[in-house]
Amino acid sequence: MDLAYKILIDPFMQMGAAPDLLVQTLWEGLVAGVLYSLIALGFVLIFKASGVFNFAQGIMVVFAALTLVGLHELGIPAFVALFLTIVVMFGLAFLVERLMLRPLVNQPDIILFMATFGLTYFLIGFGELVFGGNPKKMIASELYLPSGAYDIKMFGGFVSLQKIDIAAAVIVSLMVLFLALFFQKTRIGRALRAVADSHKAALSVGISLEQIWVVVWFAAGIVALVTGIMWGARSEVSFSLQIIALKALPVLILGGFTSIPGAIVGGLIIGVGEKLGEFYWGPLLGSGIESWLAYVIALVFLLFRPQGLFGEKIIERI
Amino acid sequence: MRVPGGADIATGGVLLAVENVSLAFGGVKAVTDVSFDIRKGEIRAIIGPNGAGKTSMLNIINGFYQPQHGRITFKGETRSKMRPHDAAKGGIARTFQNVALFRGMTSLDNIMAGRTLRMNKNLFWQLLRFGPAMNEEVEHRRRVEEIIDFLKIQEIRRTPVGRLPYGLQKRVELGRALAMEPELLLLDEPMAGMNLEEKEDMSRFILDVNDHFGTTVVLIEHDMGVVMDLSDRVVVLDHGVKIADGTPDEVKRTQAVIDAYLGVAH
Amino acid sequence: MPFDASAVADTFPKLLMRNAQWYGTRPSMRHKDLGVWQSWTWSEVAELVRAYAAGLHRLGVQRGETVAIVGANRPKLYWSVMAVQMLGAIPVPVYADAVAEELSFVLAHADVRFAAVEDQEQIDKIQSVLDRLPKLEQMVYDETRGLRDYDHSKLTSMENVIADGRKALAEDAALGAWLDGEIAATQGADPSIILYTSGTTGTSKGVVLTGERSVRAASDTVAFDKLTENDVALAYLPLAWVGDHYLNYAQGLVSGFCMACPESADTAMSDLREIGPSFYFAPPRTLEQMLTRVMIRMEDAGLLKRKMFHYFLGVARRYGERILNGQSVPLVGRLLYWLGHILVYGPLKNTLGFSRVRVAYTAGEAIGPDLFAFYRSIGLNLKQLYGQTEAFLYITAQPDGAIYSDTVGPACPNVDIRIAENGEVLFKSPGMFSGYFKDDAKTAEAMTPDGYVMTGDAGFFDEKTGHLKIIDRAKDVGKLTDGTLFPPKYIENKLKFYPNIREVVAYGDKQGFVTVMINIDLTAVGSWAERNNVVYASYQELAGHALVYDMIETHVAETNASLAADKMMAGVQIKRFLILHKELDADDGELTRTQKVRRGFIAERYATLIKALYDGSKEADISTEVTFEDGRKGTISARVKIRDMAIAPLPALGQAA
Amino acid sequence: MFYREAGQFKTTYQADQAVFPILQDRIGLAVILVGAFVFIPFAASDFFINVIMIPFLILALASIGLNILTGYTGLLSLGTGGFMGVGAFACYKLTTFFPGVNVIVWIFVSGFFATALGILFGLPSLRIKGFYLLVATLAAQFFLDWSFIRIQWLTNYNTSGAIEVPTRTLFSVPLTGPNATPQLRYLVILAIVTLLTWLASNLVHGRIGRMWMAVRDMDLAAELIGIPLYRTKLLAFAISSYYCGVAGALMVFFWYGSAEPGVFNIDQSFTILFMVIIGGLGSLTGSFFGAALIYGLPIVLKVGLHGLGWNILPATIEHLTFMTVGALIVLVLIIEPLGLARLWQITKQKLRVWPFPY
Repeated sequence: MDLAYKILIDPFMQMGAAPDLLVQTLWEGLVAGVLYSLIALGFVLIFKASGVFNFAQGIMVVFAALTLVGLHELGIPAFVALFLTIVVMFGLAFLVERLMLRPLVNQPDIILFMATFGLTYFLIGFGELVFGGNPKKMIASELYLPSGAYDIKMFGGFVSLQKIDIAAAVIVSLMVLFLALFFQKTRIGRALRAVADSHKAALSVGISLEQIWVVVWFAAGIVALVTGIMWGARSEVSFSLQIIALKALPVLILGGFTSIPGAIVGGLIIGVGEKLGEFYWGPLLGSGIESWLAYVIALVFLLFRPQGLFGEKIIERI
Repeated sequence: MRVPGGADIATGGVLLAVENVSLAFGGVKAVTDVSFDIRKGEIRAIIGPNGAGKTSMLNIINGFYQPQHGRITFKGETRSKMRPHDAAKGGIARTFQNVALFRGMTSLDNIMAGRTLRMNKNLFWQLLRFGPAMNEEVEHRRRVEEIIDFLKIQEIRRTPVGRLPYGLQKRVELGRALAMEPELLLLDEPMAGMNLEEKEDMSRFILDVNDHFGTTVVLIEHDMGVVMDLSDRVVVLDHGVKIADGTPDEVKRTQAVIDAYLGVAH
Repeated sequence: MPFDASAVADTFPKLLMRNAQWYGTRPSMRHKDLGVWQSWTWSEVAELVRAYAAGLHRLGVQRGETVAIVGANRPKLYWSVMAVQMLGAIPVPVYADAVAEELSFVLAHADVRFAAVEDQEQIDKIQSVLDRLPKLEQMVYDETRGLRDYDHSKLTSMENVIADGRKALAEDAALGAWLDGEIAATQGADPSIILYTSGTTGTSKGVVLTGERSVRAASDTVAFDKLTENDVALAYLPLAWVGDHYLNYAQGLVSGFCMACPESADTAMSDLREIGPSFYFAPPRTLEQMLTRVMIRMEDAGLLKRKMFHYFLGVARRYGERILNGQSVPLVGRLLYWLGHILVYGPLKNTLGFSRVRVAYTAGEAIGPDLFAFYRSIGLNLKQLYGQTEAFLYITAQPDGAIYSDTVGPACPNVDIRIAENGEVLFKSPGMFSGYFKDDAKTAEAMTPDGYVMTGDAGFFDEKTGHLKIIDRAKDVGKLTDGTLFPPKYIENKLKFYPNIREVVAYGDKQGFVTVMINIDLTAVGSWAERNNVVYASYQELAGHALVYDMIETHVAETNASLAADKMMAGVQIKRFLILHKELDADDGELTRTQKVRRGFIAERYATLIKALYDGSKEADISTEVTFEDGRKGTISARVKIRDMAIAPLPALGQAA
Repeated sequence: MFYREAGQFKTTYQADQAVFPILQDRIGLAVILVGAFVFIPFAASDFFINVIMIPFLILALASIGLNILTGYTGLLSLGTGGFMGVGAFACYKLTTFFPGVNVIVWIFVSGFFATALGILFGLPSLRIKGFYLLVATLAAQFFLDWSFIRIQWLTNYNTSGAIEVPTRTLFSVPLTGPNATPQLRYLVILAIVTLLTWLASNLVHGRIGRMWMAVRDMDLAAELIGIPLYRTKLLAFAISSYYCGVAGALMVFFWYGSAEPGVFNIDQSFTILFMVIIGGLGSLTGSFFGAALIYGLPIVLKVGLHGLGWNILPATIEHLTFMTVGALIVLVLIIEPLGLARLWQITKQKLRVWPFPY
């Protein structure tokens, strides 16, 4: 009885008792969710266009952020460094296509997926070799990103909203909008969707698969860079993000592997769910449940709706 | 020589009956109110133009799809819902339009896999792999070798099926289905994509299976010549609806068939 | 089984019973069937054959009558031969790939009442000519498959016959005793088997061989090659051919060695590798195909490996034969050969299945010297054998240590050879036939008054070695208009050693010069075409390709050069050649069932081409009727190109010949 | 080239179905076994046994476990580390509760605890497959990893949060703990790994192996020939986790001697997965190859670079290892998606048909 009370009643009592804390927790969850969404967005871009499940998206975030900071440390002005980082991400996309995707064309998806494991490890080693393994500070102010917080009075307490988080939300919205337009309106965007539907169809309208791949990997690289900047501005740039990036997986389960809105909504749900769980139920289990809660949520979700929130029902044909 | 529609057919009881079966995906109707029966020991063909619902019909029979309406009676037992592997247990085997072999395994292992249902030595013996497990393995290997001999695929016994040409893959797939010793064998376009010689071989095998093991065969086939030669009775589907049913000769004379199928395809 | 093993075993059934006592638990037969080598010991075989014989007896098989055996090399068919012989009846094996026409001739001529056949295919064939075989009463078959709906009043499965016999033997002790009596009653002088000749010349004749003579011939060679019950042979050549009956069946029963039957004709090569025989026989054609395949497969190897392969083949050419013959070889040679053995010859022989071969024979037709040397040089103890059906294939054989590629060896033990005035080889031997079945006139024709058999082959004893040299069929050796001796087969064999050339027919008799018609080897040339980006859709297209002609031309030129080097042959160099638009085929009657060319028939069939070869045309049109595999007939026509060849200068003395 | 197979024919299915039908392979295997059981314990240095052989064998065992799941049954898993941890902690708890029972018994028993959890986390495999299933295994990994840290009962409330392996003996000779000799620990591991490999080989060569592979290659067809998908997958989870559990227990008891919970984090899962990929999916031999390569590579790099006279920081070597492993994975997948095992098979085939190229 005591346990049932602790699980089923007590947390809600707490929520009611201190609504300001609840709002704060929700906000924290949404903010974390934005990060997850961004990483998931990178996954979705590549998965949609090439069917490759890019495990390296997480390390690409770290790599992009480190490059930016590293270049700036060499004395290069912030925006020049930003431009150079974009160039580096393009180079990466180009090399990945040339050295990894092209030789593996026509292999089963699972093989390509495993290849991205290889890419992940390579980038970890390479990144640490070049930039060192220590965490770095993001050059947020140099990029004119806001800092500080708005403290809003609410329910007899304060809710603190970091300005950088608000900026992140705005930037993410803009980026999603931009991507949506890109997919709908441009020739390359339409080509990308054609490829997603059928490789053969795409080839028959004269689109080079190689170009497409470079473009989507580059796009994913840009998303990674933005993610890296936002996230770095909140905490610091380190390789531990690698593990956090795995959270994109439950996000994708919720949102579906091919849906951009799904990635966003899924990310927010996971972010909020995780924070609420940790804050209100975590103490019961000795806290730290954040590390696995997202996966369990996704798992439970999977059992009831395997195709995700936005995916279509899968009809298997033989 | 074999006489189509011979003595067996006249006396054989109904093995499987399809009654008023309908199936739709979303709004798309695949099969609408189809009824027909399959008698013991006969070769029954299902023909019809592309998209006529032939493959869907097979998928319904072996439990891969559940029809929304109608019922199926197999060996006198009417069933509402059945999983594919229950169908397998009940004695229904099938092959696929696009060969569905286990590509990472050899021909021998593929056919051995077809015996899974008949092997029952438990995990303990499997771990030791001698005594009962080995005896069982050997006993079933012998049966599988008979099938290999029957289908004349001795020289590809140890070849991974992924490396085989299409015609041989189809033969191995037939072998896997035969290994189940089914009462009812469903063949989905067993001769698609074959050259004349391979088709003749495959026809021979189908007749021999029917003759030698007394297996009832349901077959989907595009080649009209083959259908007319092989089958005892033919069901014709068009857009999911049955438009004719009878012996090849009867069916050939049916106006609806001539309009819907023969007239178009030939 | 009350049987006195020490008594003289002068028939095969007696040998079988003897082996069951001497080698009871040793393997007698193996058959790759259902994936593994099914094996039977001598005592199991003896028991099976006795049961089978009892069953056949109950079916009505009588002493002295003939029983046809139709099918491939399978234990049950060999047992059929044994069981029939056990009853004192005479087995008449027929080639499994014989068309219905040939089959009906043999079955009718031999008056068979019973036939033991392999499967549905053979039954269908026999049933299609049943109206011509009024005497045929009953067929027993091995494979049940596809026969369920057949009328079984005339069909029984061997399985049933054996089971029935076994049951009868168990129930009735008198039957067993009777059977023992039958075995003992059969005399060595009684006919043991009738083998129909393949019919290189006209219709086939039934060669009657007796038990005693067959056993004596086999005993001689078993002793000659020291074969024992520990040896293993692969029976893959037609069961109806004298070679198989002698080398495998007779020698097997005499020595007690184990005879292995391949799974199918397609798998014979891999079965050979698995079983690893110690006694091996192959006609030159098989050896040639094998070498062609070796060379083609090596073409696809990496450069380094290819270089290494050819280097060591060179080493083998230089030293191999001398080492095999026990002659002296410099130390460097021995070392290189040893290295070659590790890197090339050993593995090569192993992949071909020759690792354990102690004695290998080739016979049937002349073997190209280079081909022969190749196998010997890599350490395979290949020897030549000369004989014919009438001699139970037993006239001369090369003894270990005295092998010359251009001779077929000295007379076998107890064989008497004489060369007739016209150069024809005559012999008298322990294994010689007792006559042609139902044809005393032909028998008399084939014999000299003093009891020698005429072989029909021209030959002479080599002065240096004393070994017999066969040039050609006596009647085939012709003369050019200038009187130069023209042995067509000699020329053909020289060309056939090129892997790209599969078949050659040479003409020149009563002509001013020599011309040849060539069949390219589709496997070899096809693989060459692939490497050289030559596109072709059919044999015909490839055969007519200019580049193929160029390639064959160089082969002919080399052959001419080699002919010019020999003063006897310098006059028969090839002046013109063409490449035939279709493959010569036994189904079209162009080859015999043993794959020998039927020169006369071909000359008739391709008369227009031969005319063109001699009238100087640059090309000629031809259309020929062909038989497809399923028996349908069709016509193919083509325009065939003809090329002229330069003639190497004749040595001055050459004119004298 | 060294394969001389002429005359090696089979007269029974039993011989034909043997795992090593070729005589030369059987000889090779015998040589390896004699070398491993006799030569190495006597001739090899403690360093070699401790640093090379013991880790190699244990990692190979874990790879076999994962290979059963991923390579044979086609179910991708990132929970290996977690299942290994379950084995290790179970063994620790068991041997502290019942010190009287021989520790080797507990090693084998602890695998069953991993099996139980493996089945639990394999339950979703009925509904989900492919990348989706990865989530289930990640849930297992992170949940278990978290449990090892949070549930102090598992470490007997040790203040350091780590487990210290107590000394356990067999006939009063120490098997585990600080006083156990490397040779003895090595022999125990070798015996267990050999036994379990033999059992796994029996499984994959029989009915169950065929069922796994059928599910992997084409699950729909597998179902239609009567293979129960769900039970087959769960069996793969169960057996795979058992192997991982035993490997985990061996790792702590016979290799590390003590272990912080972090040992069984996701990186461990990755390492084992890489071993399976590089070694060869669906090959037991490959598991050994993979373990040797991935574990041996850093050692070779370190020794090699030091041998060249370069004085390189350990961290740099670690970075280089990461890069090399990453590049190697991509390279192996490009050259031969089925890994070193397939390469070895091709080489062997080449040797068998030598001098021919195919």
